[in-house]
Amino acid sequence: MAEKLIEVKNLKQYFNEGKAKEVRAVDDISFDIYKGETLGLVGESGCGKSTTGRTMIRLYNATDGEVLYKGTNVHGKKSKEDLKQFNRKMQMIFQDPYASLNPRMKVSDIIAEGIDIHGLAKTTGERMEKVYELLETVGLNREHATRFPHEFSGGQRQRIGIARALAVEPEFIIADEPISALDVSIQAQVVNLLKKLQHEKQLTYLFIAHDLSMVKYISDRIGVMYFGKLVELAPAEDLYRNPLHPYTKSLLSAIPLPDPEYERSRTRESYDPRIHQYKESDEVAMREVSPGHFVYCSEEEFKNYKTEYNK
Amino acid sequence: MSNMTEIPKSQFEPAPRDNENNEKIEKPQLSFMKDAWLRVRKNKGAVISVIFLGFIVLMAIIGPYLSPYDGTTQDVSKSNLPPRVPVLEDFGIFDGNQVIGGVETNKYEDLNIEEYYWFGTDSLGRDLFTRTWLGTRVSLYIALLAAAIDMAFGVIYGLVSGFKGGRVDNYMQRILEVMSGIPNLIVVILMLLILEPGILSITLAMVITGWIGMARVVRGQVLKLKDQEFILASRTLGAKNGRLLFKHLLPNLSGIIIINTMFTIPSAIFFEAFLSFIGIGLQAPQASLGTLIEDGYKTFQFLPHLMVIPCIVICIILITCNLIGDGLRDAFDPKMRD
Amino acid sequence: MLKYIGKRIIYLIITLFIIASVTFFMMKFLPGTPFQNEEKLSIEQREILNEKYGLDEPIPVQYFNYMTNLAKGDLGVSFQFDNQPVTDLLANRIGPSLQLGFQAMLIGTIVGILLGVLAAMFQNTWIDYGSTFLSVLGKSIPSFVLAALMQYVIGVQLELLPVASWNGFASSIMPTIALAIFPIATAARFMRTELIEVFGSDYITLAKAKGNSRMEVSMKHAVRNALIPLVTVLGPMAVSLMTGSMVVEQIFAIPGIGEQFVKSIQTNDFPIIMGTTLFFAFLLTVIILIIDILYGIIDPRIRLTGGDKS
Amino acid sequence: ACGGSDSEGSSGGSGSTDSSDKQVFNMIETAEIPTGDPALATDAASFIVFGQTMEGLYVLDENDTPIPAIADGEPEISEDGKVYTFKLREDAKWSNGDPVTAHDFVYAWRRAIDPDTGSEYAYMFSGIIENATEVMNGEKDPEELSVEAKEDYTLEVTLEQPVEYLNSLLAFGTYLPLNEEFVEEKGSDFGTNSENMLANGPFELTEWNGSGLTWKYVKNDQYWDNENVSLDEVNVQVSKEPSTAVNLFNTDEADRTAALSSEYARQYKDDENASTFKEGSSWYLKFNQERGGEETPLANENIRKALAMAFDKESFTETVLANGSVPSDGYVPEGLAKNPETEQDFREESGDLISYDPEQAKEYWEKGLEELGVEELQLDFLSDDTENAKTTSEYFQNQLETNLEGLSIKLTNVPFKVRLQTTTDQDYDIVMHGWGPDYLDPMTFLDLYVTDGTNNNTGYSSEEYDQLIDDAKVKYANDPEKRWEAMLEAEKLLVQEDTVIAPVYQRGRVVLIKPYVKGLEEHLFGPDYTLKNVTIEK
Amino acid sequence: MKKILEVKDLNISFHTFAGEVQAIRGVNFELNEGETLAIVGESGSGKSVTTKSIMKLLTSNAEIKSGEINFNNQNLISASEKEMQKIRGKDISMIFQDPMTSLNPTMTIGKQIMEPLIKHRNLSKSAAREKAIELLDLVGIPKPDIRIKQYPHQFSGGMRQRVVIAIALACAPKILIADEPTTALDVTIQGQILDLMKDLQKQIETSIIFITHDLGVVANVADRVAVMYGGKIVEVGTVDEIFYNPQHPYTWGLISSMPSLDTKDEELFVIPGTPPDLLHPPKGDAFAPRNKYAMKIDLEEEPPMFKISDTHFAATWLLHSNAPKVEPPLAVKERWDKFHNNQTSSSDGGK
Ligand SMILES: Nc1ncnc2c1ncn2[C@@H]1O[C@H](COP(=O)(O)OP(=O)(O)OP(=O)(O)O)[C@@H](O)[C@H]1O
Ligand SMILES: Nc1ncnc2c1ncn2[C@@H]1O[C@H](COP(=O)(O)OP(=O)(O)OP(=O)(O)O)[C@@H](O)[C@H]1O
Ligand SMILES: [Mg+2]
Ligand SMILES: [Mg+2]
Repeated sequence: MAEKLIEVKNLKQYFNEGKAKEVRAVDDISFDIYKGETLGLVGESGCGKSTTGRTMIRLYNATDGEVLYKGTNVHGKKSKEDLKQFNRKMQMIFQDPYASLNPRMKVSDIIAEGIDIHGLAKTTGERMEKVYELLETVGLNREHATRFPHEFSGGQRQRIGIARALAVEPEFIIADEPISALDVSIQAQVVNLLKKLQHEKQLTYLFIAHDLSMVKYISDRIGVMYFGKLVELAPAEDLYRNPLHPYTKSLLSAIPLPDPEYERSRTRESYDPRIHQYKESDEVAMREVSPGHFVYCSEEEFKNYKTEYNK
Repeated sequence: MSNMTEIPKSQFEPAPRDNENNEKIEKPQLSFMKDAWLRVRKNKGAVISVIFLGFIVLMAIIGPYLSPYDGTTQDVSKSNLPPRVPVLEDFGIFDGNQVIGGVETNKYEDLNIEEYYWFGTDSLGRDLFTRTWLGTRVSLYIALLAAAIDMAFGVIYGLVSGFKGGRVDNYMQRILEVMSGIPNLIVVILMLLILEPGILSITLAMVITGWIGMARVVRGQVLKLKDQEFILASRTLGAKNGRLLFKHLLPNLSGIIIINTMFTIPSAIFFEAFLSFIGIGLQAPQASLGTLIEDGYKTFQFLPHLMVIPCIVICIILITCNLIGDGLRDAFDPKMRD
Repeated sequence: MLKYIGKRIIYLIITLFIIASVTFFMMKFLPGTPFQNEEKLSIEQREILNEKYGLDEPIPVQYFNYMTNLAKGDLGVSFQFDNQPVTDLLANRIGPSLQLGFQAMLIGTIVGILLGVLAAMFQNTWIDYGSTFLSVLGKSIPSFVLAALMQYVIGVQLELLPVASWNGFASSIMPTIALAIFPIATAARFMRTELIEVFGSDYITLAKAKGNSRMEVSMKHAVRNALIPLVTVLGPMAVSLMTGSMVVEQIFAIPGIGEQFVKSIQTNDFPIIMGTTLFFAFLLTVIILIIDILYGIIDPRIRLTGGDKS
Repeated sequence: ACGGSDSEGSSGGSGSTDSSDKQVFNMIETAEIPTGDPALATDAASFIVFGQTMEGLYVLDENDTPIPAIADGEPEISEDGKVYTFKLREDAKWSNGDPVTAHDFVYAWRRAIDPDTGSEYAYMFSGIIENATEVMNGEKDPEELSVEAKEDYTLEVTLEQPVEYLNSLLAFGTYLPLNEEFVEEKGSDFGTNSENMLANGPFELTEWNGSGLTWKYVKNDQYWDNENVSLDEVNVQVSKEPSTAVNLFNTDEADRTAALSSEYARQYKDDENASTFKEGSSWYLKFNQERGGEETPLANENIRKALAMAFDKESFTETVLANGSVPSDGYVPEGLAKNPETEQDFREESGDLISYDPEQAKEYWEKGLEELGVEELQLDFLSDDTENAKTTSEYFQNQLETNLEGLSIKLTNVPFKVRLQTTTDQDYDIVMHGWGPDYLDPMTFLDLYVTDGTNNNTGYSSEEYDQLIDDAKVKYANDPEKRWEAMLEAEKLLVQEDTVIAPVYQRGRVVLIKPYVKGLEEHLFGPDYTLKNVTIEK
Repeated sequence: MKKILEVKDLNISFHTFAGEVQAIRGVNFELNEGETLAIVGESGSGKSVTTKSIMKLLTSNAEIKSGEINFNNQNLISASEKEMQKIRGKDISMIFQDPMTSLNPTMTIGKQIMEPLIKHRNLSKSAAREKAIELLDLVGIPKPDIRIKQYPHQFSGGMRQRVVIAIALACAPKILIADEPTTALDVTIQGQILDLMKDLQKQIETSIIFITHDLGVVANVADRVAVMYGGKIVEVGTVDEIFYNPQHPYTWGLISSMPSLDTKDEELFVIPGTPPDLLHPPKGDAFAPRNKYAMKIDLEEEPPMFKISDTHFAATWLLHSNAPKVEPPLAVKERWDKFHNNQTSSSDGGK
């Protein structure tokens, strides 16, 4: 897992910059994603998870910072051809199974859109072959190709969305809350599918979600975001076992689990950002508490975290 | 539960499973439009309206050929006759009787006129039946033309404005604001004075400000749609603007475009009638429903049929268009609006 | 808020400036002179008159002159009504138009809203169909037909109200009704659509769940929310009522501005055309501004933009 | 006719229990008063107002004959017929009490002709009064206009050349006197509302705000002849909608309507309240012989004659217009002028110059087509969008196309201003044209068609015609009989021989008037009517 | 324990343009005083319709085909609109899923809270205001006296949901129906709201029907749980019975498709297929097509409710004496084991 596929460096995304209603949706975050891994991104609603994902895939132009894909900056000036190539390598799966499929297009056209744009099929026959193949890959069947999105259930739609992303044979997929809008009983279908595909096609994922149990299940490493900042980044197990940042702790303490006994005994911790009491002089940054486990902290906190971790 | 034990054991064998059918969709295939049509069909008002409107359109096409008279032949000796219809006259209606100055007269009998004018005749003795349908034809033509131009222009403007967004949108909106600040009647009247009079210039004059509404609606919808995830998805696949506009946005706008057009048609017809009243209508001998009503209106106290008949036709067109528009809106709405 | 209004006023001035310019140049395309007995004037006479009224100057100069006068609030003098300043003419004529427009607007929106509420509350019953039919019918009959019919039936046959002329409230009743039909129809249809949508929203269900009766739910909760989109169409509607009432004004012999305006166009009375256009445009933009402010009053979500967000 | 009825007339024939003895007359007009300044007035509505509120040297009597008003009897005329000396009546007063003097005329006329005033009727002086043309064109000062107040009540007017019809001009609005002090005091506000006006006639205008749809005339106590005025008050309501006017009349809110539209005239023509009057305007088709520098088919005389004979004027006026208009076979309208010796009407004497005759028309048509070497012709028919113009056009289209084989007519209905422009540009084939008199003499019609006349616009140019007109104007200026002859000949040449124009009708009007309204005088020139002698005999 | 509400054999259909949607097909349950009953089930299974029918707030195209809803010895189905208006907001009140849309955007928060107070408690305006401030304070909104004059858009999502709760609690109702009250909220806020509801329940002793499809939430709040599928309740029992001894294959699916914090590499259990089409409900068990354990009889006959304990029932033929014993998914098995261990160690597993 040594090869870095993606490096995000000091990425910033401000909306309405300079205006009164400026929103610092993503405020100077850095992290790497290794080839073949799944990086989970969690955090409360509105903390900038989607924006991070969308900026990485160039749906937004970054205010500042860079995103390196295999060492080349995605956000730099690029030729049309480069862009096209890049569009094939990085793909996205969206949250809302209803809004993410064009209601006026047939499933086959939706899935084949990438094929059409990139000219991946020479004949219509070949195109349809690919569509059928993709449909079967995501567990649907051929007859579905001629149907319209509104005839499908949420889980099926989400799989169509996955098929669409897979059509251009990407290496890296950003999954922005792909299961949040699905029924519990359907979520597993999608998660299983994503896992299966990762194995088969050596895919790399950025998995955005707020359901921590699912994130933990699917991710190798997890980043926790709070108000546009990445506050903790660690291997999944490590994060759950040794959460260091108080926000992470509060988040973990709040996850409801399907276990009445546990629920009866749970205590929630609340997080108040004021507890940090950073001083002007403090240099607040990501620091590596143990190998691979980063926390956003000041020098002083860093020491405390270290001792706490090693306990 | 009493008979529970009586269930044979064989019933408890695993059911035969066909995994193939797991994801099967039972319902017959339905395209979006078909689905909408099904909904419209449930709306009685809209269905009846479609039938009525269809009838009017049909009459506008074939009506003028049904009557033996051609609508332009004048015979001033047979002017201003009331309606008279062959079979109905036996029932005491449409028998050519009219009351003038409190006295019931029958001009047909007085003047020994053998012919039957179903809708009567106008002041130059022309057959009103033929003229009504010719007028309907012209009115519909104007309305359709106006709606088509409105549609083309408004949709493009709205699309560009909404899709480009940012500064372009801002400027285009300012332009719209200025345009809508100009009272449209002024523009229409000035245009009609400047342009060579005729159907086309009337239509153009009406369209000059007419497209603004369409542009607004389309822009609003585009703004809403362009951040939808399916557009983003297409972008991440590397789609160019052309594709986004024509493959994704336009088809999704079709609903509101159709609805809006359904409402443009009646307002164009209505506006043309209004223009006739202030004397800047069509060129003679062209007649539209508007000019017919305006003509008839002058004498409605003595010769009501001259006004009432075209009035009924215009009302039917306007009412049906509105109801169909409503029906369509209900049909498209659940998915289109929020 | 003040900043917002200031900004809007600047827009308003720009808009008026553009409209003035566009109209000015458009008018110059009008055929013929503004002189009443044009036909009887010799070429020389025309030239003398043109000189007197500054119409012989190059169009850009005329434009510049007009604009500088406009900036001073001088709209010039009418040709049709010799020596009458356009401002006086507008002042004389605008009263009845505004009064009628206002009355029609008031009645139109109140009756229209009621009809719309009834239709929405009893959706898909005969009340709904009746109200829909009435309002569409009202929209479908040309206003001159309706006005003339009313005048004949109510004024001549029944002698209930004065046939025409403009003195006192009684003489404004029929024209008001004739004008109000359109806003009634528009408001009713708008209200119905919006209300039906509002009725489907969660907060209405919650209002019902509190134990409110249908009427209370409609009146206390739904109507105000459904009004918001209606407010946007009220502006243009108000202006078209006040200005587009020429038909009704003509039929009921009301000294209003609409009827005057058509005539000024037909007689090339440039100063009046300009003056009236600008006035209409001003009215329109001001009403739109007012409506935007009104919007904020009805919809608290818009009220506090940019302001404090406690 | 009612001149004899003294002030008793007001109470006479009462019968009904008039609570107040006030004589009130309610009437309807079709247009607002555009101005109260006689110099600026151009249209019927204003001239009607002046007809009631002001008097010039002359006024028209019920037979449209000019009779002295402010002038005290007939003037003294110099030998050469160029210098007129008027004695003015000394009892005439303005409504503010000032006397009406010769200075008022001098002031008013000089003001009217001053280019700074911008009078559109200034040309009414041109060619009539000495130096008028030069003043009008800014070459001389207004003071040089040859009109002088010799004494307070003596006015001397020098003409450019003898003018047969001077009296009728002196009755015209532009020749009215003005009170200098008052006018100067009001400045540009003069005549902009009833406060800013003075009357010297039977009535004063009141309650007119400058653009309103209602106003009043009230009896002018300062009027020199006010004993003979029996009306106390006249209420005027403008209604542009014919149906509204009729409705007001039928509900007794009005005692007289303005001219009815054709539709109403047709219905009411046999009504007991209907009254028909022949107006002074003549309507005819004008044929353009030259368009865009090229001869049109209408340059062919046979084609013109064919067209002029190919429509049924009788049934046109009867069924299409039906508003009291009468078919006309000549150019100069009936009732305008009489033979100075025989008193015979010009129209009557001139006779039917060209009549409806489809057979003849066909012959001319075929001949014309042959000469042109074509079988078919397409011609534009230009017309207003007023005066039932659309129906009119349709009627003519139908008539001409039916009677003349191979003819197709394309209709263009345009607003008045556009029609004028198109006519001036000679960008038409046939136009429906109407002309009203500026004074009571055939010349007001005839001189239109001299070569390059401002309103010729047909490309017609005939030395013979020019000569006849010039003779009538100059050579025979002092010889009424010869002059008359020349004019008769000119009309014949214009209509019958050259058929430059095709007469259609003389316009008439039908109004509804209550039978108890007596003594209303209608005119075919100047104000449409005068109310001085009206009495209400309920 | 006293029954406060009893729903018997409820059948509800919707008349739509496509035909009759049989949304509720024979639902039975009861609610005891002071308890929290959670209803879980996938989207479209009829949770909301069931609860809306208790309030009689169904849309006009709904038809209650049969059944009884007994509250306070009164069958609400035959109650008049007037009577219902007295019950709504006073005896039974409701909290909706989306805090963003369930408050009237053009009315101040205060007015919205005061409304039921004035209506049902006949309080004067000022008294109602005082009470409203009290309520806001109770649900933990700071500076309630200022907040009361503000509009919903000035509140964050979590605060709005508290306001909605305050409205629902205004008249101390006997039954509180909460239809997915926390689905739209963040986990942290969700936790606060859940705690708040539990607190308040203790204070005013109300019974709660809590709808959700989040089993974690159910585990947290519920005393008893009803599992719905395809317009029916397929399993009902105490929270421990449902979580540790589930019997219906659908419940198995629900529980085991959620990864626990230590599931890692094994595939998640999946319920394949799509929910039944209620326009044409299948013959037999509606769940059968998606049920790995389906038997022939499932395709032909609907299973009755089998009793597992006094409080625990499930509608699956697997509980029939003739049915073969099947192996539940691993996760369920682990739970079973835990349950049986518990059962043997201590006899009272419930509260
Ligand atoms: N196009 C935009 N313009 C302005 N602000 C935006 C835009 N998109 C997002 N934001 C703001 O940026 C912040 C981060 O939004 P983002 O959608 O990334 O959050 P998120 O973590 O994905 O939340 P969720 O869990 O609700 O999806 C929010 O405050 C949001 O309001
Ligand atoms: N107004 C309606 N018209 C037609 N069908 C309806 C209507 N309301 C609900 N239904 C149908 O009734 C069934 C049950 O809906 P219900 O809203 O109770 O589901 P739910 O279990 O609450 O789902 P969710 O978890 O999505 O809220 C669904 O199939 C739905 O389509
Ligand atoms: Mg997001
Ligand atoms: Mg629900």
